[in-house]
Amino acid sequence: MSEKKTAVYVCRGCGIGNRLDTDQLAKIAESEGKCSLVRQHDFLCNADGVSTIRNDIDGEGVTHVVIAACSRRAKTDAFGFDDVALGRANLREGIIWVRPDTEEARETTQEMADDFLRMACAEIQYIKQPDTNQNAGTNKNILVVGGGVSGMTAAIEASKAGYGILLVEKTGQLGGWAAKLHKRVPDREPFADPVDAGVSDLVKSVEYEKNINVFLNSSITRTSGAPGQFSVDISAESGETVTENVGSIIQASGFSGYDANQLPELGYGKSPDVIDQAELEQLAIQAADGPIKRPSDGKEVESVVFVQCAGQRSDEPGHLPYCSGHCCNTSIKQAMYFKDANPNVDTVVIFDDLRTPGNGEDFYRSAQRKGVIFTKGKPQQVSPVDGQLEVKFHDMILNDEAAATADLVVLATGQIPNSGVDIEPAAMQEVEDGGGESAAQAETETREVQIPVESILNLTYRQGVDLPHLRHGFSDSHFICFPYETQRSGIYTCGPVRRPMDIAQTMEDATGAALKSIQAVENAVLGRAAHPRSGDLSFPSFRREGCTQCKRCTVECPFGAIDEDEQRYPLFNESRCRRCGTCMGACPVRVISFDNYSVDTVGQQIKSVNMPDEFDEKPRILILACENDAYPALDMAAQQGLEYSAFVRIVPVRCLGSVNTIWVTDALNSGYDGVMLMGCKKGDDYQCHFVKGSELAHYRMSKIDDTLQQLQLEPERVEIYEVEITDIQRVPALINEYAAKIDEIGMNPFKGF
Amino acid sequence: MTDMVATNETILVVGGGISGLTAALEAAECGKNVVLVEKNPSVGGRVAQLYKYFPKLCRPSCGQEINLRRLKANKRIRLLTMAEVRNVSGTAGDYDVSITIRPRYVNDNCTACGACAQAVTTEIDDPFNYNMKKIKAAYLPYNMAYPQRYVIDPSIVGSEEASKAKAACAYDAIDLEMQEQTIAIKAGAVIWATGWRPYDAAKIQPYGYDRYPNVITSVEFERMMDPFGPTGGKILRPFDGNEAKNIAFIQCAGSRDRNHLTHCSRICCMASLKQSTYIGEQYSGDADARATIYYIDIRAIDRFEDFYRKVQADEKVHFIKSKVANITENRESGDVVLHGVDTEGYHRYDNTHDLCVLAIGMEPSVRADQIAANVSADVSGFMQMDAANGAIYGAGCATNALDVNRAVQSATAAALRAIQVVNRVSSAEA
Amino acid sequence: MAKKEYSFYPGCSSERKASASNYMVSVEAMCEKLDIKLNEIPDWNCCGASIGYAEGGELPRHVMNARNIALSEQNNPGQDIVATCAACWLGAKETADRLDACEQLLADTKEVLQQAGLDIHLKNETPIRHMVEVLIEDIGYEGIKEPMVKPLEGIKFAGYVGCQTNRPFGVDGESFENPMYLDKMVETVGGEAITNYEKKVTCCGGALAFSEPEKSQKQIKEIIEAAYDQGADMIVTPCPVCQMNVEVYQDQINKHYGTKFHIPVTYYSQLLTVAYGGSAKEAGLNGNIIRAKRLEDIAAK
Amino acid sequence: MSDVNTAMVQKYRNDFLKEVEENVEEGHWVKMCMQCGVCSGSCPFGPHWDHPPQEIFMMIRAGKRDEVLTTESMWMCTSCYNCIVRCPRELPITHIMHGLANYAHRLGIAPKMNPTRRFAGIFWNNIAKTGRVNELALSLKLYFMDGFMSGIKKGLAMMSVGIGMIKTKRLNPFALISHKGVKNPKELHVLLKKAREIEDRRKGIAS
Repeated sequence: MSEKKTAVYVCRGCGIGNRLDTDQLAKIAESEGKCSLVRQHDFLCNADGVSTIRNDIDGEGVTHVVIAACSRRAKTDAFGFDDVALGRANLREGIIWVRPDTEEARETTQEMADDFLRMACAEIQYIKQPDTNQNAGTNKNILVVGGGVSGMTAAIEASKAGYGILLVEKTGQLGGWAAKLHKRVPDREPFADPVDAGVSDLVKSVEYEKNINVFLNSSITRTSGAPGQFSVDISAESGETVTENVGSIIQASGFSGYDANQLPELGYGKSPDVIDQAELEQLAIQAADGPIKRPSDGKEVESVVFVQCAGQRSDEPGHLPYCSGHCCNTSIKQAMYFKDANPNVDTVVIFDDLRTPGNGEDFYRSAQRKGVIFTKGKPQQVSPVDGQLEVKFHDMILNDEAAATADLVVLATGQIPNSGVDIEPAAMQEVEDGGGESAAQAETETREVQIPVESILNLTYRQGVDLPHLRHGFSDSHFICFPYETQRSGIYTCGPVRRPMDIAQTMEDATGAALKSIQAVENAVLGRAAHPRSGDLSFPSFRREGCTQCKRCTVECPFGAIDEDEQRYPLFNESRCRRCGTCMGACPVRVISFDNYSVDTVGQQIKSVNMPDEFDEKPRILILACENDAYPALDMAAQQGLEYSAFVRIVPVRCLGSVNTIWVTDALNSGYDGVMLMGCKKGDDYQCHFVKGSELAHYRMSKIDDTLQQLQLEPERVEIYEVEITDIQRVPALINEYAAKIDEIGMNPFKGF
Repeated sequence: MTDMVATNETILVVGGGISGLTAALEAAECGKNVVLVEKNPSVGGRVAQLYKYFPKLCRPSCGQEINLRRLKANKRIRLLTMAEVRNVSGTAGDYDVSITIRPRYVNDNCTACGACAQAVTTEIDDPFNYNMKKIKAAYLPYNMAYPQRYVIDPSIVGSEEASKAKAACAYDAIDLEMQEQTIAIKAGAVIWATGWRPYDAAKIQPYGYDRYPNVITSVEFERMMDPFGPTGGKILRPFDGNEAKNIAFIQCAGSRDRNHLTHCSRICCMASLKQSTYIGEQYSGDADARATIYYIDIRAIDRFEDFYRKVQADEKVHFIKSKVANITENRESGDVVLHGVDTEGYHRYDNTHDLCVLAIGMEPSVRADQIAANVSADVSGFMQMDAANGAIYGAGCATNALDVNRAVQSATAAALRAIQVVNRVSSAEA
Repeated sequence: MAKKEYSFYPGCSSERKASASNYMVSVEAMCEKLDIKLNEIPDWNCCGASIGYAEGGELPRHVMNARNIALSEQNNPGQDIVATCAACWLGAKETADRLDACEQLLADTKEVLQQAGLDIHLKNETPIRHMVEVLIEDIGYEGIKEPMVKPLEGIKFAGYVGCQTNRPFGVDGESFENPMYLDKMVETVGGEAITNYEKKVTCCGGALAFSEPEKSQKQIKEIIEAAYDQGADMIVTPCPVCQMNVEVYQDQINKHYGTKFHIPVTYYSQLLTVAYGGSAKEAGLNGNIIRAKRLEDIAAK
Repeated sequence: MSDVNTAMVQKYRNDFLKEVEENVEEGHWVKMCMQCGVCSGSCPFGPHWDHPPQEIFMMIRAGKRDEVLTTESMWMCTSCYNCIVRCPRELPITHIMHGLANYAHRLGIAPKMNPTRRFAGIFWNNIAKTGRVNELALSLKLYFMDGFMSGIKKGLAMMSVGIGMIKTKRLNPFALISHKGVKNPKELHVLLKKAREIEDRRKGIAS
């Protein structure tokens, strides 16, 4: 890149010109901001203003641009110059819209603007247009782990888009659970009868797609690398292992059936005629649309009872707390097996809530039409009684104790995800310890107390061998708007390993996951970040010589992007990185930085503000605001014309996780009277888009108290808040309350030192 | 956001709700060119009108902010607002699409400074708030509206008011001469994401939505919770503006019913469970505040069950297994009286409530058998996958009654199906 | 307006000296003014009424109605069957629907009718309609207004539609819970309608008036109470069963509940007849046990 | 009659639902109930039912034959059709109730003294006799169904009503002699007899 040239553009539109002394701002830019080119414009975002900037870039060789106008969230089309380093000083939403247009307010408002401009100039000096990552991978093939419906679908769909697929299945054949089904629940009009499971068709298309390379009787024994450059060991039962390179990974490891032996009260194990839904499918396949015979003596079944929610939706030890979603429709389908073969077979479904969402309702009606009886009841006991089975249950409608006798009882048991090893306990442990030596040991401890589970991916990642689990062992996204959000970049799960699912949902899900895996490789080869900072070309770099190997970064990275090399130095896998800056915030010696976001880009802004001395009675409050939620809330407060204190100086941060405590201590040292950190909700239902950012910030700030005590500063000088994007009224209120509090406790004694 | 030219390798996405937005972004972030068509003045769709999401009770605008940032940053997406697809003709990989664009009367000079709104006095119904509120006839549809650009309502164009607005604009952003225009574009594949609409509650006559002010729909209740909504974030009874504390929720309002929608709308159970927590949120510690949920089956499938159990544990929330027979009104107090039988033991009830919220059913906002292209529809009017659809793929609630999470999955899947087609086109042309 | 002709099924209660004879009188006068010609189905029989099920069962009940339909098809071919009594209309329409829906039932019915040398075609060859449908759909509100010479000014009517005129068939485009046509009719002829009359479609318990009097009279009490509460001068209804029940038991209800009910219960046809300038006698007002004084006054003007 | 009942018990053993589907008017709809309870909540006489319609459907499914056929509940139906128009599954509930009542009556196990059952009988015979209702005969018959004295009592109680009707020419005091029905009642009797035969044959009720 040619030598650096910074230009500042001060807009006078939207009332900025009337409310602020823009000449003074221009002067500040020239003198203090050391900007060679400074222009004012009455309407910067119009065609003329934009072309002025464009010409300076093309003609004057401007490389760094500061736009002093509206919020960075506004007018992004006009100001979208992505070939230069860009900074925005928020004079509109950040200042004039939140300040009263009065004489007495004029001075403080102008000071606010002066500082915002200083901050923008300071920041731009330390921003570099990111270089393209030298270590970006180039492999666009996709590994699919699991040969069931979800795996095959993902493989086929990705292959149809022209990508090479490695499909690894641990058994000897493709098909998974669905291959063991007689038929499946219908997914289209008229939603009336069971339909062909369609597995053979899937298998055919897998064979047909020449881009798909299938490995049977194989599993993944090692996975390392990053999007665009994963390296995986695929080991066959035979013992031989091949190493393959892929660009991204889809984990379609499916589910295991719940072990009905844990339900003796429902007669399982006491009579061969008490079976689960999977076993009924086998009987149905044997019957081949003819009469289904019961296991005990091969007698044709004349009456069958389906017990819903068997070992599910229950707190009892060994039961599943959740609902497996598909079982109601599955029992309806299976009842139809009987009715379609012989309408005289008594089929009773005992349910609590019948859950057939969407067009499942049509399927439910169809079953009723066929004479399937649905009884709302709570099953209590199933026991063999002279050659038959007696199902004792509480009839919730007639409100009495009832019993049904049947030749066969089918238990609707649940799905348990094959999500591999639960790495969370270890990880949590480390966060509490703040990383360090105890980490490894904590990990092993928790491993020991765990029931041994086979790892699915055997990741060589420092943070564990499998994907983090969300709840009840499912490896799902935590986000409602972003179902494919993953904490291991380039690795996506799909199908029942994410959430209990039926076949139709699974196929939809697998197709979605296939897209994300394609997106991952396409971005990886360009060195671009994946969601939520999609398109970001920056990546973390660190000064090895300064590093103390404390491992905080490797422990705290929410995405397991950082490993350790043989000398236990952090090993950054740029393509796994999501650019949240959590590592940067974690580093006690501040050796980690991004080209466009670093300890300096923020630190220098903080230092750049003009600090009035103690007797001016003009406190300065630093606000570090999460750019995803708190900062937009501030913008929208401005839109609503809500006012807040002129003493705040606001710096948007990528995530509170990126906040390095040095910023806070420096701020206090340089005379700020208080620091407000505004981040997202933490805890179980956290809303931080980088998982732990807000939580880590709270943890770090709790540690900062000691420092404050050493400096003999009140703990109130640093406050951290959980702010939602909708806190449009609350945020200004928080600010004003805090300003008042600072007023109470008085000025920071360190001013002027 | 650009004005790139559409070709056979372009993907057309119809609908700028969360499904369409997702489909467009996911495809564009795979390097595909996308034209995104939205009939309203801004993107966001129904989720933008929600207060919280179940089961996390997080804020829809939080995810929207991220999607908007992705949209603003992406040069491969061309967004057309106030635009509707009139016709789609052709075959997979080669579609001709005609799109009409209604005049916004505001060009992209607009800085969203709001001067026009201050100048105008005429007020119109606010569709964003289901017409429970009035807004100026020069307006920004909502706080996070994108494009962040005002709209002049056609009703004032040609009037004194319009010229007042024009005069107030310092940036020559108001163009009252704008006309409706029809444009023709090419597309290789189409993603149909026109979403859902609430079933017409007035048709559910026994519940008297058209007769009793204190019978409202779940979508209207959602708007009440917004601090910038029609009631300033309070739960107020339309009858007298008093706070409603004893609130009834009626499930399957229009769903699972041969007189209305035969399908189950899937989301309504979770929506009411979610909304029952609003009551705790507004009246925490208030013994009089209670929610009563009248249901047939609570359909909180998979991990949603966790949320159901959480709500069941809340002593403010009561469940009655009953389809309410009918509602009457106390003329003096405006209270609504729900009549029916608790089917668990057959106890008759005539329960008085401050407010009744109908968990209203979901129907496709455009029936697939009525869209401007030839696609297969199921009996409820949702688009169903079919070879005959060519490269027109449904996404989100245009294909089924879905919650947000499933809608986004569906949209992501649709994006890949579209990509498969345009990739075939490009490899053929390469 | 060209003369409209219909095949008319009057029903038992409308016979001379039967409980709804005055209804019949007013219907005749009304049709006269509206230029409607009613051709009575020769030798029609009772519809069996809803209560008929208990002893009559399914097929015999349908046969009763099928016979009427057959007679109409035979003697008044091509004419819609029109009934003035809710029960008659419902019974006939129900039979037509069921026989059209169920081949077995149709075959059996045909077999039975043969005994009387009758046959039945159905398939909606002769639609079975209520007189109010004829007024609303064939004449239209405009047409209803046309002959009006004496608007029923100042009289407040509680329009009591009742059950069977309203359910399960009802009138096209009207709601089961809140039908508006009766109110519209009242307003059309200048009366004041209590459009949100609470008990509009509440059952009067007519079917059980004899067997479970105290239960049905409780229903009636509420119906009348609501009418008073909402300031009605009189009740108007399209149904002879409703009319009779709501009118004739008021004394007994007063005795039982200590109320002072004395509210006239009229037929829409009486309203129209009076509005059209008909005399009290033509309007059958002399047939009301509780005299509709204010209507009579207008008629006398 | 009750031997017909035992015959039915024999025939259907414990499958009461099947019996209802085959022998009761619209009985095949019973299985379609989705247990929402809207019918029960909609019935104007609901409070007087021992078992509201939905419960009856559930009892049928649960095989509670005697409870269902001997209950007075169905006899409370006023044929107001509220249940039918509100039922989300379009069950013809009114007709099913009628059918059940009729079936119980035909089997001879319906509650003997239920007034509606008795009135219904009187009413049907009244219309079947001449083809049209004879309102006077009907009311008199009704009052005297419990014997002469109580008849006089009820008659007196209803006197005012009767007088009012006569005064307004809405009740014919001489109808006992002067009432006319259809031209050829005999023919009608033939039809009804034939209809009854066929129905009994279909339902396997020998009479």
